[in-house]
Amino acid sequence: MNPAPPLLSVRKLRVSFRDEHGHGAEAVKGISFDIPAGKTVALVGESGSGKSVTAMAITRLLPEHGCHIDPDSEILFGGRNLLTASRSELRSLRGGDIAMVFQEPMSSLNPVFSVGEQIIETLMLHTGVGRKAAQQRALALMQEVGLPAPERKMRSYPHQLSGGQQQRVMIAMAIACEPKLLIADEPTTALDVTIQQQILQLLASLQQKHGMAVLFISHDLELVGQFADEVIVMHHGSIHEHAPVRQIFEAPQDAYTKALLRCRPHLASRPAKLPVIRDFLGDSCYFEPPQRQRGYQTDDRVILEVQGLSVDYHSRHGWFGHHSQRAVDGVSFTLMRGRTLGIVGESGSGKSTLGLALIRLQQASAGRVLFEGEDMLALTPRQLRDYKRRIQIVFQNPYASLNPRFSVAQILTEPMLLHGIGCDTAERLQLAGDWLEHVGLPRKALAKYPHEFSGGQRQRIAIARCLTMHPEILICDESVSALDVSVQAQVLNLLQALQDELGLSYLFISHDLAVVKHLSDQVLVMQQGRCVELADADTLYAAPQHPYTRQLLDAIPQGWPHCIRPRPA
Amino acid sequence: NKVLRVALNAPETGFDPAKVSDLYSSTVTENIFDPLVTYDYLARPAKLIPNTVSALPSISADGKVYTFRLKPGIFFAADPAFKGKKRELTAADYAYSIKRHLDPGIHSPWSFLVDGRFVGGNELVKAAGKGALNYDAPLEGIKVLDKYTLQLTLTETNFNFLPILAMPAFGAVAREVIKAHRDNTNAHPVGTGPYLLKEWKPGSRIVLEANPGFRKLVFNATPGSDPLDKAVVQALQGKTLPQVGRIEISVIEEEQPLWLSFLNRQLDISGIPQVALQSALVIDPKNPLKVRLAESYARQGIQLQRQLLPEITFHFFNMQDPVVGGDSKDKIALRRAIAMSFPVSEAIASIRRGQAVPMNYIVPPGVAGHNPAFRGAPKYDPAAANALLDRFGYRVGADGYRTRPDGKPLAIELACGTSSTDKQWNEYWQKTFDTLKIRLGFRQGKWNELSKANHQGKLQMWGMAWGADYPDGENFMQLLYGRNAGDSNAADFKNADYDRLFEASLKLPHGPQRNQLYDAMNKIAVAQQPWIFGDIRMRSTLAHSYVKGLKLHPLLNTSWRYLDLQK
Amino acid sequence: MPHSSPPPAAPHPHNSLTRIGWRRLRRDRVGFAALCIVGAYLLLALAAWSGLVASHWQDEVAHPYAPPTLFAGSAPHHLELDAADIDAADRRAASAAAQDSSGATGLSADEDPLAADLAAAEQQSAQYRSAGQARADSLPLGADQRGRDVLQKLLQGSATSLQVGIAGALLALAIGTVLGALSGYFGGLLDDLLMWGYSVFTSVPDMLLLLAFAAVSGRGIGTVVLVMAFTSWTGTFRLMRAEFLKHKGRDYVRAADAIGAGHGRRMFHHILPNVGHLLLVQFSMLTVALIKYEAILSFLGFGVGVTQVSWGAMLAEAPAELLQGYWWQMLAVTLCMSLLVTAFSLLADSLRDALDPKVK
Amino acid sequence: MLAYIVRRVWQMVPTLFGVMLLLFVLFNWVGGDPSYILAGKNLSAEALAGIRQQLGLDLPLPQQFLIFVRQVLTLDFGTSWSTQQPVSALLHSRIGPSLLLTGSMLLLGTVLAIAIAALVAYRRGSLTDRLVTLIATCAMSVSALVYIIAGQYWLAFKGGWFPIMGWSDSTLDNLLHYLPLPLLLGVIVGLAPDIRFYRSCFVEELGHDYVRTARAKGLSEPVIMLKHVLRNAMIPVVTSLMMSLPYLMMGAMLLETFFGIPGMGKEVVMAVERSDFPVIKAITIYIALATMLFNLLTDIVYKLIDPRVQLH
Ligand SMILES: Nc1ncnc2c1ncn2[C@@H]1O[C@H](COP(=O)(O)OP(=O)(O)OP(=O)(O)O)[C@@H](O)[C@H]1O
Ligand SMILES: Nc1ncnc2c1ncn2[C@@H]1O[C@H](COP(=O)(O)OP(=O)(O)OP(=O)(O)O)[C@@H](O)[C@H]1O
Ligand SMILES: [Mg+2]
Ligand SMILES: [Mg+2]
Repeated sequence: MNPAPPLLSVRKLRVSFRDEHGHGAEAVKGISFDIPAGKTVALVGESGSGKSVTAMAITRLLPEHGCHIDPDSEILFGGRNLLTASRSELRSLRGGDIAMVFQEPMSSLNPVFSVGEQIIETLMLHTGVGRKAAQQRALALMQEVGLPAPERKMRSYPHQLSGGQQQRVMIAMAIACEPKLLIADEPTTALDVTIQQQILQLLASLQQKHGMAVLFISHDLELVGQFADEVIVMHHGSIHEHAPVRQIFEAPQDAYTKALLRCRPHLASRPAKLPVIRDFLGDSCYFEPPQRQRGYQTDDRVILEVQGLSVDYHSRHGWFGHHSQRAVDGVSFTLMRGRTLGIVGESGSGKSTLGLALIRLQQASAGRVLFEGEDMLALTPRQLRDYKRRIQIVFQNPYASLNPRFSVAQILTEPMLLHGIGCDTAERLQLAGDWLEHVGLPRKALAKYPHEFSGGQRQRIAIARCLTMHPEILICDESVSALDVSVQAQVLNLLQALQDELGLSYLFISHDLAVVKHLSDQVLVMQQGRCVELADADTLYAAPQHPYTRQLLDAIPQGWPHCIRPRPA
Repeated sequence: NKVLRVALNAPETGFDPAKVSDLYSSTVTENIFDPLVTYDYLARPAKLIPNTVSALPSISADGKVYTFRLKPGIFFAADPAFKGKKRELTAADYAYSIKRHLDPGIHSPWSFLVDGRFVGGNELVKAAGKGALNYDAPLEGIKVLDKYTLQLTLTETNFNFLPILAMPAFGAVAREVIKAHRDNTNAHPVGTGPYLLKEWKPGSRIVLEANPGFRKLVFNATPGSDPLDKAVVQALQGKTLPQVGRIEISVIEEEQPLWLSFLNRQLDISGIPQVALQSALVIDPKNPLKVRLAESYARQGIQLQRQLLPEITFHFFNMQDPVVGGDSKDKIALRRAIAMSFPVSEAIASIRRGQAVPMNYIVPPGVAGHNPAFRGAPKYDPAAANALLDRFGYRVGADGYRTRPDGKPLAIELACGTSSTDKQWNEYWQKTFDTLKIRLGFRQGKWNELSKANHQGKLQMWGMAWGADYPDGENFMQLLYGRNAGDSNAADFKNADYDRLFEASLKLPHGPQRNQLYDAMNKIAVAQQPWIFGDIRMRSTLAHSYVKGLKLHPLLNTSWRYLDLQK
Repeated sequence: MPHSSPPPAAPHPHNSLTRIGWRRLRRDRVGFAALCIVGAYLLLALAAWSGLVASHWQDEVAHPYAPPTLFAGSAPHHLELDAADIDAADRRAASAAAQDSSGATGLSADEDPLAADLAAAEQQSAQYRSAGQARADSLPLGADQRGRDVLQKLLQGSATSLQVGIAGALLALAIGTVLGALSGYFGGLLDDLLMWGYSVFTSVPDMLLLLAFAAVSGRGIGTVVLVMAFTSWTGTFRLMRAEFLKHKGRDYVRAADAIGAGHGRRMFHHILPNVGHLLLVQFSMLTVALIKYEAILSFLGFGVGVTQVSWGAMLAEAPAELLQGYWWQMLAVTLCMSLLVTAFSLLADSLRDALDPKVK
Repeated sequence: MLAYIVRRVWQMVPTLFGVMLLLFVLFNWVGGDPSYILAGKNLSAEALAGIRQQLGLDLPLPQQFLIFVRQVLTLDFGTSWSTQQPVSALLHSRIGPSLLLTGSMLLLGTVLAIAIAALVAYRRGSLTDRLVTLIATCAMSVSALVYIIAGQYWLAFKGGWFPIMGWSDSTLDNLLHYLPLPLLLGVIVGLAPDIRFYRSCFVEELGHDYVRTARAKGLSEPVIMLKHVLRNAMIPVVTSLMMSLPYLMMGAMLLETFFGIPGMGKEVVMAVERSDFPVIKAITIYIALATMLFNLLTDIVYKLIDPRVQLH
């Protein structure tokens, strides 16, 4: 094998979090692995299994309070133990040699600086170039990560960008200084597949050029298959399997890995119930459930009809400058009761905006939204109150949408309290606990606060919050993007069960075309604010009409063994 | 050039002699304007001497016509209003300056000193109505006989007229200057005195400079037996006045910076603030007024001079008030009981640090008409006071407080200021009323608000101080004169006997005869008890060793023109 | 609806932030000590207020400016005169003057309408006479100008000052928070209106407002509290307005909107805990400021009267005392206040940390 | 933005009107009657009436108010009732020293407070933090009066390092000679509360994820604190700062009286003391204007600091 020492080696890493009573809860239980220079190591595993914590331990960015790294642990980077390195040593490594893409870009960007400024800052710090040159370079970077109109976006503030755009800014920032090691925590969850491919290409070319090593954290096994050299499978804080990508996909050893691989949703099939890990573990043998038929039926009742909805963003530049952008442009569709409308499209095409406009969190500039015939956009705030419970949204950035000073119990019981669900606190708590379990979280999570959860866990809390209210329409904005396939399947099954039982209707915004296909009756494709195609799911996937739709479908990652870059044999 | 640095304890208001009445402004105007007569620097008791006149005026036999002859060759300080010409002081200037106090358009605070005093004055004022006085109309009472001769004719004999004319308010101003600076006469004092105003930052800094055109004045005096006099004469004899070329006056209201500045020689002369009295003075407990300078200061050569102020402090009752006022015995008993219970001596010991004497006579020491033997203040005896109240039916009720004889609740309100010294006094008042078991309320307010309330008869009790405008008992005895009720008679005291005696006293010059009347009036005041006598303060002034020629004067506010600095 | 699983063994406690905060505060040694100190002060104040301790603070039990016992030797010893000295001197002067004077020496009995009654009263006065009690030469914390015990004053003063400081601060905070929240959250016309009121209020000199309040509600401790609350709410108002302006657009507030939380709930249930840390600091600072402000009010004549004592009133005596070298009253007040203020601030800090879920 | 500013400027008119009305009512109600001061020892009814007439106090109140309106429109408040000096000249001579004192106090105090607060917030929980907070709270609990008295006595008198008091006409002389001690004392008095307040703001912001990002970029802690965190924590900081700006004009009354600085603080107290309405009017109106201006400025600064803030 390679005699040269690996770029990074992690030895017996143990991380624990103290809880309210001072007891430690181990999030990472003594894991060891190496990342050789120039290689991509993928970290996959269950949501909450400690992937992000591992990543942050490497850069020593775990919160200082309540977090404890076992003193026996070692993280060697180029021979130096990062865990004992001085602050200034660390500082010189961070950003320059080790760069990081955080899982939740929306919360990780500084809200008061323009994104251009934030990229330039890194550049100037580590490459020592002047401001002008940094500006040029930042512009080029933004172009490389596929941000449209980079000159203008440079001057935008994080909140003016879509989720995917923020994520690309994060990536641009991370690769700006051509690091030796890139730690990318779910870097493509908010990106549509075409951009996803573009970004991976970009990373691959950087790897080739500079021998950059990548720690690639993802739950998207197809992507991992395409991109990684080695795969580490984590479960409950320990490594279940660590092997070259070929072995993982072709001859997995560990039961969990095997089960995980089998949970992948397929474009080709649409089982009535998705398999979850539990189905494959233990002795129970899994029987493929019957296929489900999708598509609007003639006897469906319309619950929501959107006619020519447009949304404009106005932003000011300087003292007098004024800029307005049409984020949603004349979108029309109908949603039937008990059906799901999938919304896919380019990142930044206005999907989230559309969702927000539907529940009037964003002012629409034109169009009508008929909820059972009543124009929601014309209602007074008082009249609107009655509709609020019936139509709910799961925000794309779940973390920001959770009040940091509310415990999960409060977060989940509050809507019930407001809408008179459950007769007393005890009952509401009981219900809240039930919902948590339904989305795959333990009941004891009730006592915790949002910042104590992993990205995927927060997403599930946000979903649970909406479900407590029994809405009739649920808008899910990338709500399962941070979940591993098994948990994702569990949540999708839950949504499906609710739909079957109570006739819920979903607006399902996602980049994962397989998931959209699985869940949707109709699919709406958006590009640059416009609806470019609207058709039954099966029709659309089988015979895409619009060139953009075709482009999208073509870009769906194919998984192992379709590689994104030449792989040494 | 010698620079004298001194401080005022409170902000001044301006320098138009007909407009200002506060002590601090007068301190400055005294050095800019020349009255007809002034006081001898050294003589005690104070003695009037000619100032811009060649001799004291000749007075007609009936005491009503005063004729002044001005010294020629006295000039006003230069001012643009004179258009570059030297402007000589004439009798007309004095006539004009005195008439200004009559002018209803000016509202001179001193008008009470001249109102109705000059023959024909009342008519002239009436003719002016609310407008400006016609200065050019002939006025019998104020006549300019020739360029240097001024004749003043009074409606009635007045033995205090000359001292009044010695006040800085009656210094000569030039009509052109007043006209030129009509809107802002306060900032443009132009006189014939030893100093002129160089710089004025209201409320913070005043700079005077020696008037270059000041008439030649050479110090010449023969010292008496007083060693202080000798020192003054030794320092000044034969020198032209003023010696100090520049006087820098700062307004320093706080005691600490004032005191520290003096100790640090940032000030040349200063009073001793209350809080520094004990460290600066060695007080003899047998005789608290007998003090000497503390050793450390004496060693530096700091000079100490002391003077009992010609001033009284007292609390008065509103004699028209249904509770505390009135002539009936029970009302007198109430007032007397309060007076008997107020621990003046204790307050003097504690608040004044012994640097005051209890007031016992309406006219203070150092002012003509004072009787040092008279004991007007009742003996401090709260127990007897309580028994007295019992006798008159002020019974102690169930709540532990006394009621009025008719059974109505008894509560007395005392007006007071808001300073920290006021608070100290109030603690004694509270104690007084507590021992008497009478409910006391304090009505705190700004001076003018209380004054207004008193004017409207809304106060029950209030404390006041009265300083001599001129060194004569009349200035004090009038404070209880019935005709002055609502004006200077703040207690609204109306007693026919007193008024009769007062009117009789006006016709007499200072002397034993008048003193007898004053004694009788004091007895009425003591018997009726419209006032509770307070104290008379002792002023201590310090000067550094290099300040020569200093002698405090009871009536002149400053001795700046007589000072010399030998650093 | 999914079928709910069987109830778990132990029902989860409803972990509201307050309860957690309390638990954490108890664990935080510094914070808990601070809490105890503040509690002790409150108890003392309560005791003083109800007359259990220090009700005789007005008694003159020692010589003026009697020094603290421990420092009796090193304290400055100025001559302190008493009434007898003044009386004696006055008598001496009078008798000297009477000898060489022909004038009257006072009111004779027949001239005094009350002479008979006075004589009788003198006879009956025995019941009112009390033996003057001996005065101490030193006291544990020294004495003030009138010989009152500084310790007693301190205790009594703490009751007043705490009442004034805490009640005033709470009131000011309440006004400022509610108005600021309304203004920042709703914006628009309401904001304009409240800002109008704010501008008008802040522009008029405090002195005039003080006079006005005093004119309306008389003088006394109630007025002091009101005056302080009404003149110091503006800072909190401005602060809260800004914070609400900042927070109302945050995703978590929008999410609350989406789940149907009304305006009031969003303002006070969602945003308020997130800006509460500022309020805590503001509260501790305001309390201190008001205790000190009361001194200035005393100074301007709006403070507590002479029948009451407060730390502010005691501090107002300090300038005069310090220059004479009588440092004990000021030091006692300052130490006493420092301890409270420090405990109070540490408590506020600990509370702040305890209520921050991100800190453990 | 421009439209917003114009609208806000327009809103100043009713605000100013409100200030005038309130001031007018207050003064006439509790301001005191100046005639009793001007009359000196002569309190006869005619004298008082004459003075009231001269001051225009005998006019019907609406008419007096109209005069006030005219004065505000022309910004000419006539002459002071007590000294008869033109009010404008009076304020003109007072504002310089006040601004010099309070301006430098604010500047120095803010810079120091932010620096120290950033340090202790960063070292949160450490010994430094505890110590600084403790010292700050202890310092806070001592009355300003005590600082001034002790400072003047020990530093100026005993130590002799500063003049005891005074003020000169030359700014340089003031800066070098007379200003340092009052400045030092003023900063000490104001520093402690600011540190505590700013610390709290910083600590709150430190919990956000963007701080983690900044660390991941390899920025040094001071840069993180002073660039990333400061800007986010700026809203409360700016608020408290801007709030104190109009009072710059008022100055620090105590410092002015103790150090003989001819500033506005003294002037206000004196004017109220003397019931000098023209001066009170002028000062109030100027403060009102400053308050409104700074309110507007603050709101604009909010927007500049935090792009998410919406101005309406
Ligand atoms: N600050 C914290 N305090 C307490 N517990 C934490 C904290 N951060 C993470 N955890 C816990 O650590 C575990 C691992 O979290 P981590 O974020 O590494 O998960 P993950 O593998 O990245 O999951 P996901 O795919 O959902 O992002 C989770 O169970 C989470 O609840
Ligand atoms: N507050 C805002 N101000 C100005 N422009 C905005 C704002 N929010 C979003 N935009 C712009 O509107 C467009 C649509 O944004 P939106 O968030 O709806 O995209 P999206 O389809 O959800 O994308 P993604 O899949 O990346 O989340 C983007 O170009 C974005 O830059
Ligand atoms: Mg994660
Ligand atoms: Mg989106």
